[in-house]
Amino acid sequence: MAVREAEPVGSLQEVKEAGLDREDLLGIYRSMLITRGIEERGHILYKQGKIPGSFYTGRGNEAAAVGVGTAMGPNDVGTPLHRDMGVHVTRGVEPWRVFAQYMGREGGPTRGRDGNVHMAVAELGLHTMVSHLPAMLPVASGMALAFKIRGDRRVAVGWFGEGAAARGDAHEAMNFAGVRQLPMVFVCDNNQWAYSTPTYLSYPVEHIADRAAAYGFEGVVVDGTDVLAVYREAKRAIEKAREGGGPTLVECLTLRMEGHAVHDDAFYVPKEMFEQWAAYDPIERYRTWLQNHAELSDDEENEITATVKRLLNDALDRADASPLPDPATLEGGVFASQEDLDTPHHK
Amino acid sequence: MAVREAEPVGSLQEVKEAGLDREDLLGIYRSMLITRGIEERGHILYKQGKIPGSFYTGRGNEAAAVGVGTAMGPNDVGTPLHRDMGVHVTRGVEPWRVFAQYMGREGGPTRGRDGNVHMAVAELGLHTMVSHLPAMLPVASGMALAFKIRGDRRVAVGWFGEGAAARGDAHEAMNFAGVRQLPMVFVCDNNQWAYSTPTYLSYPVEHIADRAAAYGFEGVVVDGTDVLAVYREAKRAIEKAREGGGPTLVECLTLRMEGHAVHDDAFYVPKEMFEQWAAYDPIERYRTWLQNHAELSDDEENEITATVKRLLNDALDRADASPLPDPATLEGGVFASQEDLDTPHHK
Amino acid sequence: MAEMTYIQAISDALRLEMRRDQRVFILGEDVGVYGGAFKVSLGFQEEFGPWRVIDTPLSETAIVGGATGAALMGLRPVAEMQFADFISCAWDHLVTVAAKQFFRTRTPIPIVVRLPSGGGFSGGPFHSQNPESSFAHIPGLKVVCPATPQDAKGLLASAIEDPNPVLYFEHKHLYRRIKGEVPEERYTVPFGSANVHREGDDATVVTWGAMVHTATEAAEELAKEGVEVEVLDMRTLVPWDKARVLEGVRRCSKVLVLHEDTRTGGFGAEIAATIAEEAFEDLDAPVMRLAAPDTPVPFSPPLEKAYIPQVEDVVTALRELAAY
Amino acid sequence: MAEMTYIQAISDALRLEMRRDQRVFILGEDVGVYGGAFKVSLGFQEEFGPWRVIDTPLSETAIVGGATGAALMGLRPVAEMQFADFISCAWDHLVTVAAKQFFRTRTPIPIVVRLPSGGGFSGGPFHSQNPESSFAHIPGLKVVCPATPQDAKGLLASAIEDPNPVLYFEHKHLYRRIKGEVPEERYTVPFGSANVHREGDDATVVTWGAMVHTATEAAEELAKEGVEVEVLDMRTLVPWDKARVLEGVRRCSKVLVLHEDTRTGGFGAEIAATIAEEAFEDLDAPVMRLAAPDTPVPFSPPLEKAYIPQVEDVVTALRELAAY
Ligand SMILES: Cc1ncc(C[n+]2csc(CCOP(=O)(O)OP(=O)(O)O)c2C)c(N)n1
Ligand SMILES: Cc1ncc(C[n+]2csc(CCOP(=O)(O)OP(=O)(O)O)c2C)c(N)n1
Ligand SMILES: [Mg+2]
Ligand SMILES: [Mg+2]
Repeated sequence: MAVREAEPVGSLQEVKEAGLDREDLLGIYRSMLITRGIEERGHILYKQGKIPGSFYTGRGNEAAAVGVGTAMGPNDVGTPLHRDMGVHVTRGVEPWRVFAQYMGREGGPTRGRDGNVHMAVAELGLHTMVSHLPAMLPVASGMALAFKIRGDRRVAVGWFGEGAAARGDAHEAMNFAGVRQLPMVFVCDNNQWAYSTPTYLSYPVEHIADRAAAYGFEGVVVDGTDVLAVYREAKRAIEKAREGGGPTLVECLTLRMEGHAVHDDAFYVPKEMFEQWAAYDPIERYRTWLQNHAELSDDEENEITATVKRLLNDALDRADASPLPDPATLEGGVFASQEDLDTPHHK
Repeated sequence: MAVREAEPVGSLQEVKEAGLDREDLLGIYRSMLITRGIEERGHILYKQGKIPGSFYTGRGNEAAAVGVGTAMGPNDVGTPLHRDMGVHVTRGVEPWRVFAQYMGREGGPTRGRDGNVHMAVAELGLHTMVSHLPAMLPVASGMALAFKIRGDRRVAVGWFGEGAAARGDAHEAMNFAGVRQLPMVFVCDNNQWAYSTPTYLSYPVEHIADRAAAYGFEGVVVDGTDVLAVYREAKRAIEKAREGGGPTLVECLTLRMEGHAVHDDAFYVPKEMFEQWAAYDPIERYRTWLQNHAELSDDEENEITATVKRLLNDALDRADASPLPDPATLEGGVFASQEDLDTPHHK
Repeated sequence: MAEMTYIQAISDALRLEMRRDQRVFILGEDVGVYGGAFKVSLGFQEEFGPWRVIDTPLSETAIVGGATGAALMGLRPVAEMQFADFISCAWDHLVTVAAKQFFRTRTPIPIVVRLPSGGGFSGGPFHSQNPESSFAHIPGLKVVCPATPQDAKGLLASAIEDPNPVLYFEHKHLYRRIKGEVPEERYTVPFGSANVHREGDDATVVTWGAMVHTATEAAEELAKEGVEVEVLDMRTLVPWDKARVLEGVRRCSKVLVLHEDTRTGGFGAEIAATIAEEAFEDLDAPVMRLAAPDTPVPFSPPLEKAYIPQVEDVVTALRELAAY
Repeated sequence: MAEMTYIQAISDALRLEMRRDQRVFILGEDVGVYGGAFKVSLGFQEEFGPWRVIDTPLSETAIVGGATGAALMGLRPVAEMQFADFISCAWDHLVTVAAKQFFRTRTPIPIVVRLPSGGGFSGGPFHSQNPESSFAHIPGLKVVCPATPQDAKGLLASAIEDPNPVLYFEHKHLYRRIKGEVPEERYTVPFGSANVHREGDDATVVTWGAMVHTATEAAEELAKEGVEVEVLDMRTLVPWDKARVLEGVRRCSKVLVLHEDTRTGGFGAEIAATIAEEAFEDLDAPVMRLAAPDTPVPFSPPLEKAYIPQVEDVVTALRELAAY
């Protein structure tokens, strides 16, 4: 089974067929702006000393994240990673909670227990990553297993980087999902670097998607800066999984447009590489598409931009008003009690 | 890169080209007989209550093990498993030490510290397996890495079962070996069962060798009951690795002709499967080949059989004379001291 | 009541839980047609179908990680390790994901991992280990070590009901050796409550798992000499019944902490250290520990016998303690 | 002598070992061009070439398992974990293969795994852990926890020379904070020999890693009150210097065992239990333990401060002990 390389999305017609109306298209644009806005402001907060620890962004990956997030159904679940802020945003996490998370406040999804993008809101179908990559892939396959056991028409999406694809967890999850034909989609954020490690030192084949054949399912490589192409491929894979067609590996090719984290100037990335990929900024690319194909007017755009700006300003204020956690609460929360199980997402 | 399915070996000429003379051919026969003899006698010892713990054999896998063992060069190394007694035998382990190992005696390679086929003689280039499968694959890749670093013209052979192929260790080792083009051969003993688990519940593709493509190297499936075909394919892979051609995955297809271990009657294996594969007994098959192509006479055969019998009888006696370990020595041997490093195999 | 072996009690508990709660399912290597390496789930696949008794590939990470994911989706997975030793292959998923998830994000992970553990039959270094101490050190994991058929059944029900990751260590050497009267209906045994396996006032032995029986045999020996030893079966290590242990110390003033796992850094150290810290004034003798020496579990019978604490070893230790 | 930070001392030791012994090589994630996440091997690839400073894929199992194999072939691998936390992904290879191989088959596994560990800078649950206790419980592994630049250098040389698997825990919070005079030439610091970091007779604090400095600051506080506290830096946990600890107990009669890892089942329990067992008569007060509470390492500064033992916490504990 050869890897399929997905075509870019050309026309409005195509997207309509894939199930998106104009409102959706603008929603996608808004999500991408919010995603980048959160991370840009986070960067400033970090420089201001308001964010403890380290700080990671997904610059360059906004389209890949928002595209997949948009393709997920309301009851689908997933385990997004540190480049996937767009997934959280698309699924509806309130930006103030992200800032509160960054700043270690009570209002963040982990209430200051964990930091940076180690967070998710289970009610929105997202489950919190751990640092250890890609440990959430076996977990996501277990979610898909639960759906299969119960006969739910739900799909689990598991993310991993092209670097973390080298770890055994990726293999065990894919093999298990393949054997049991689980309703699952594996999304590889291939941003061409794993910290300072280039792809040829991470894997010896052309595409990570080449691996899918080793697990008996389909692999597809998509341009991760083309939000609509990502959406289309993710949608296809998700609906295939929902219909009992088993897993798909969707590889989104991008470039990590910043260092690994805020402390890293990425000196090891060739300058030309950055220059080349700067021409494919996912947001600019999509804005142009909207202008050309969906009649995005300047007024409309300005309004969206302004709304996003207001949203983020308010979010920052609200996050800053959220208290730091009380040290007296530190020891209480290691073990769950029965009541903690009776939550809607735990179904 | 598609998997190659290896042809059976037909003629004496072919084997000569692959580097075996008649003496070698008879040596292979002898090794196969010793291998089966050790395990058959082990079985009896077990039933007599002389072997503590459990007992495993590689019945049906003699050709695969002896074939690969024969293809290895004198300075090559490997990490054979519980179906690979033939590798130890071919590399020259003295049978009495195997019996001593089975019986937990001082004379066994692990001196009673470990049991059954958890043993190897490092001086012969073999390194002891652990139970945890396939943990020795990353270890074998590290051996190959050492050769690459030093520029040694040596090759490391790592074995794994088709069941254990599901574990992350297999993936990490193959990916690393692929990225670094290590001088290594991965040998899959595919005996179609992992304990009671059939292949379709272990992996979702036709051949384990299909996986090689995911790591950028060649995969080949060979009939594991055809000792000469196994030899030829292993030799090709080993010499390729030696010449800098990187890893190969050689999958030897057999049937595990007994239960997983002595306690298991293999009720879950369809009877027809056993019947079908009984026709391909590796030893009988090879004997017939020797008669047809290498003029093996009855006299010659009888002599070989008699020698093997004597060897094993003597081995049993010698093993039985080996003392049980002294409990007073239990605590001494956990940590190595400097002198323990100055051994020839540690080079 | 019915007489059951320890292993029958485990099967029984599992069957009852699966009958009463659709969310409970089993996954592991060879648990289906084969019924698991020790036949705990023999016949379960017929009764519950192939999607509640799932044969997995040989993938401990996929098993434990998969159980974690299924639990997040509301199921109650009971994962089987073929031998407790193989849990080392899923260590990361337990300590990194399952143990920390609730603290971090308040989504509980109600999973049970069944772990056939312990030595005594020449299983060698990889089929005999008692790795409970390693896990008891990790905040967020519960650790259960039943010693009797009654507790095996009741503690497994509690484990499945518990909203947290529970490591359930079932001692292989008790499987068919230990029998007892077990209620036929479902019941639970609470975590964190030690059981007085044998009464006594002269010294208390704090122990768990197979060593409960070793200690009891030793106590019977001592009784012949007029020394009455209490045997406290901890039953669970996380949580552990500190109050009851300290009470035993208060009453007996002499204590032996006994376990089958290796000595250095074993959970016995935690118990001994706690006693030394919180019952210092009650002690008439040093807190004594008896455990396996710091080596892998050896295969050969004379070595294994020297390795696992034997009745004689406990007797000797208790005599020494009594004489202090 | 040269003034070096703790992290410079580590680089220095590694560089000297690589210069004097061709068999020594480094492998790990981003150790090459990038010089490792903390820049310990910055410039090494230029000096030693790409085959002695090997960037691996993100594969902890391949790293540690691979190091094991290379060691079996006569090399001296020094593996770097990007953070100590990630060693959980190679747990199996350490405890199953490396730790047990020599006992089983007498082929030594001379590997070093470098583990940047410890908290204090909001690294959160996965970039702050101190997992040394988990490994100290496994027979066959050596565990090293330097607290000063001098020891960091000398212990790393010893670790590389040692014919066994050695876990070298380097505390990230000491990297650039702690400086000291370090001999420029190569030297070794023996394993199993505690260092008196501060002298005193009224109580002894047994500790290691970053806590040595916390304890010393606390001792300075106490000194103002006329209480002189000994600070014993264990330097290595396997082997640990029991004789020196017991001597401290004998002399001071009061002891505080302090560590940054979580309390229950931490290595402090082993030390406290040993003291309780072997120096019972020498004690004037219960053996006290101070450690992190049994939770994951929290991210947010006020929580992390409450989590990691602070100077004030040690002062309070020592006052309590002094008053007993
Ligand atoms: C098991 C594990 N080892 C090491 C790390 C440290 N680390 C964090 S991100 C990273 C690189 C990840 O690369 P990739 O998977 O490509 O994801 P990216 O960051 O590029 O999105 C590394 C090595 C980790 N998080 N997990
Ligand atoms: C990590 C691990 N999990 C479980 C086991 C228990 N076990 C021993 S052999 C075996 C089946 C192995 O199957 P395969 O790899 O096909 O090898 P075979 O025994 O068929 O040669 C299992 C599950 C093990 N040895 N290691
Ligand atoms: Mg990447
Ligand atoms: Mg098999």
